[in-house]
Amino acid sequence: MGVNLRGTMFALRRFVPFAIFWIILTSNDPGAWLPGLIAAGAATALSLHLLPASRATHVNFRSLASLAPGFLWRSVLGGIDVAWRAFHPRTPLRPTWIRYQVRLPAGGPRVSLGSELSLMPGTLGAGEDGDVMYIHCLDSNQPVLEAIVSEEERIARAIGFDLGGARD
Amino acid sequence: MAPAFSALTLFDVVLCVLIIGVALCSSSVRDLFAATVLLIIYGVFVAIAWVRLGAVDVALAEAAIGAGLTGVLLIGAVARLKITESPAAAVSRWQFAAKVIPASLGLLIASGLAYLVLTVEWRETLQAPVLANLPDTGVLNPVTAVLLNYRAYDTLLETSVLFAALIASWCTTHDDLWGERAGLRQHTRRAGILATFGRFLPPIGLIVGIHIFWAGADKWGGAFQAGTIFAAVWILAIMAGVIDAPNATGRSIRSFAVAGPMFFTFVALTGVLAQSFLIIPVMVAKPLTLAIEACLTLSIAATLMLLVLGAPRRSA
Amino acid sequence: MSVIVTATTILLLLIGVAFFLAGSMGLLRFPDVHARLHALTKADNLGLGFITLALLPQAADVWIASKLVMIWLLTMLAAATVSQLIARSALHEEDVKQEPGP
Amino acid sequence: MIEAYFFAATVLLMTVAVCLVRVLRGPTRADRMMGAQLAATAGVAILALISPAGSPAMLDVALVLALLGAFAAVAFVKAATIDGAGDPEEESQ
Repeated sequence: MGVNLRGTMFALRRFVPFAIFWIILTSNDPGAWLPGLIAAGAATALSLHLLPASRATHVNFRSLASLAPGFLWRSVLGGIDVAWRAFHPRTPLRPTWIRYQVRLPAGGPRVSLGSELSLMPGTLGAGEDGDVMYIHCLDSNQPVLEAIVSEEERIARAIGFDLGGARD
Repeated sequence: MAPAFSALTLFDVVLCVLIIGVALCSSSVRDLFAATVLLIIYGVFVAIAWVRLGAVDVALAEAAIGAGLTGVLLIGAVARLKITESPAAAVSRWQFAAKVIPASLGLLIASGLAYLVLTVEWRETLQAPVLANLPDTGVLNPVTAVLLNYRAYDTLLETSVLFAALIASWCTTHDDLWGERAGLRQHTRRAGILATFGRFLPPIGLIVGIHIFWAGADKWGGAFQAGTIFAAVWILAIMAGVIDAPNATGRSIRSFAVAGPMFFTFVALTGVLAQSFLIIPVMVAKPLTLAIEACLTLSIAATLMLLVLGAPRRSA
Repeated sequence: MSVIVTATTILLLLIGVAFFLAGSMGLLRFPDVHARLHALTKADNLGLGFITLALLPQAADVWIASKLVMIWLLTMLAAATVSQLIARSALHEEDVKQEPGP
Repeated sequence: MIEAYFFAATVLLMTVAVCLVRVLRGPTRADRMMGAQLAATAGVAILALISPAGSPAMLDVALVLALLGAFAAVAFVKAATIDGAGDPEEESQ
């Protein structure tokens, strides 16, 4: 029973966003609610098949929403930074690579870290090798390492993951 | 009323110039990979052009096929060709002819069409009768009505052609590989970027596809567009190593591929009992059309997916 | 009031287009694959974001507005993920070995 | 306002046109691929900008492009691996 209830909760946590997505797609047409039920149900089933619910996929939407403004602001800074360099007559770049020991669990969290870094000023995620993430930096003078560490900590907090205990 | 030269006209002119420019670049560039990328960009531009012409159904198909699936197919094809650049010195007379003949044929057809379009007097089009008889078809989207009712012949034959293409592609399978999974055996890093992407995006694509299918009955979209979207996310999940590619001997994938043409043919034949071949009675038009559309969507999705993956092969 | 809305829309449009221009400039002017990827990923998605913002006040209803935001988020998600794959695909041994890293 | 949208959309078309230089010149395939990525993102923006002049259906074209625009790049990174079916992340350094 307890397992069933947890399973239902996991399914609902995916069903609701999918249903909202459907309602937005159809401009909340009441005639589309029935196919919407089927669509969101099918998407939930597919999603649970491809990505079974577990601790690592358990995302707290409220803390995720609290991340959004800061992330958007940093991506604006990232855009301005790269635009300035692109328009500058001498394109000031001092490219370098960083090999970063990731502490986040593999899968979604690490991919989001890479994606967010790719939108932030001066960093570009380039995948991993073991637990080492390759990060390309546009300018070696920028304080990128601090930015990477704090971004990783923010994501860890959002998914309720303890970074300290992750490594031996 | 409207100014002679507005931003809308400017946009349309620039778009037309770019479409022709990209088409010329794509067909004349020597590097095959560049030509493929240019063709993808061409697909994006053409989708925009269809939107500007008000043909949203066609634009959806072009966006899904031209900018999406064709890119996947052609990039895979280019990767299999070992020689990508022909040496500059080896331009023989025959190679030159091989370029000139299709180019002049294309020019001839294009100018013939342009002559027809510009000289024909458009006194009466089929638009009025199509709209007048729309209630009898069971759907409100005139494009779907034409495809599944007025010109059902065309659509039935088209889906059969698609199915025939699939069989032809299966025929190229090497004997000892028959019964293996379609295409190469895909492998990815566990929980890597590609695998995560392939687990996350398909459900979203499924909802978008169902939306396009559902809207196809009454507004825009339809079986072909939705089927292409399903095929694309299916291929993504396979390329990401999340699910296995099906094999041609599998019973479920075969019934998927054949469902559309078979159900369509069944309806066409039962029409004979009522009135004549391929007649959809008005009373059951809506459920029947939707059922045909659903079966066609499944078949198109499965067939396109299998065609893009290709016959089973072993990595060298 | 509507003057302010119009002015804001035009300003946002200009910013959005400017970011797209920056993306193209970066793609043309930056010296190597990875630097160009920076320009493409950051500038273009931000440009699309500003254009989405510019379109929001003109949207017919809240659903159309939400759909615009969805389209932007979907593009950004796909582009940011795929840019990592392209970056990795273009990564060669000698690139990373030159820097000891932290 | 529609006029302003179309002006913006025209400039975006030009930015894609400028990038054709990168597609033609390369030098690597990844460079050329980026041209397609840019065209997809700009295409989404253009479709969003010209949709107020037509029907909301046009936004669905933008949605499909947003969903599928990145797929060609996925096919590209897969094709660029050693056996053509791998994952760039797998290949050990």
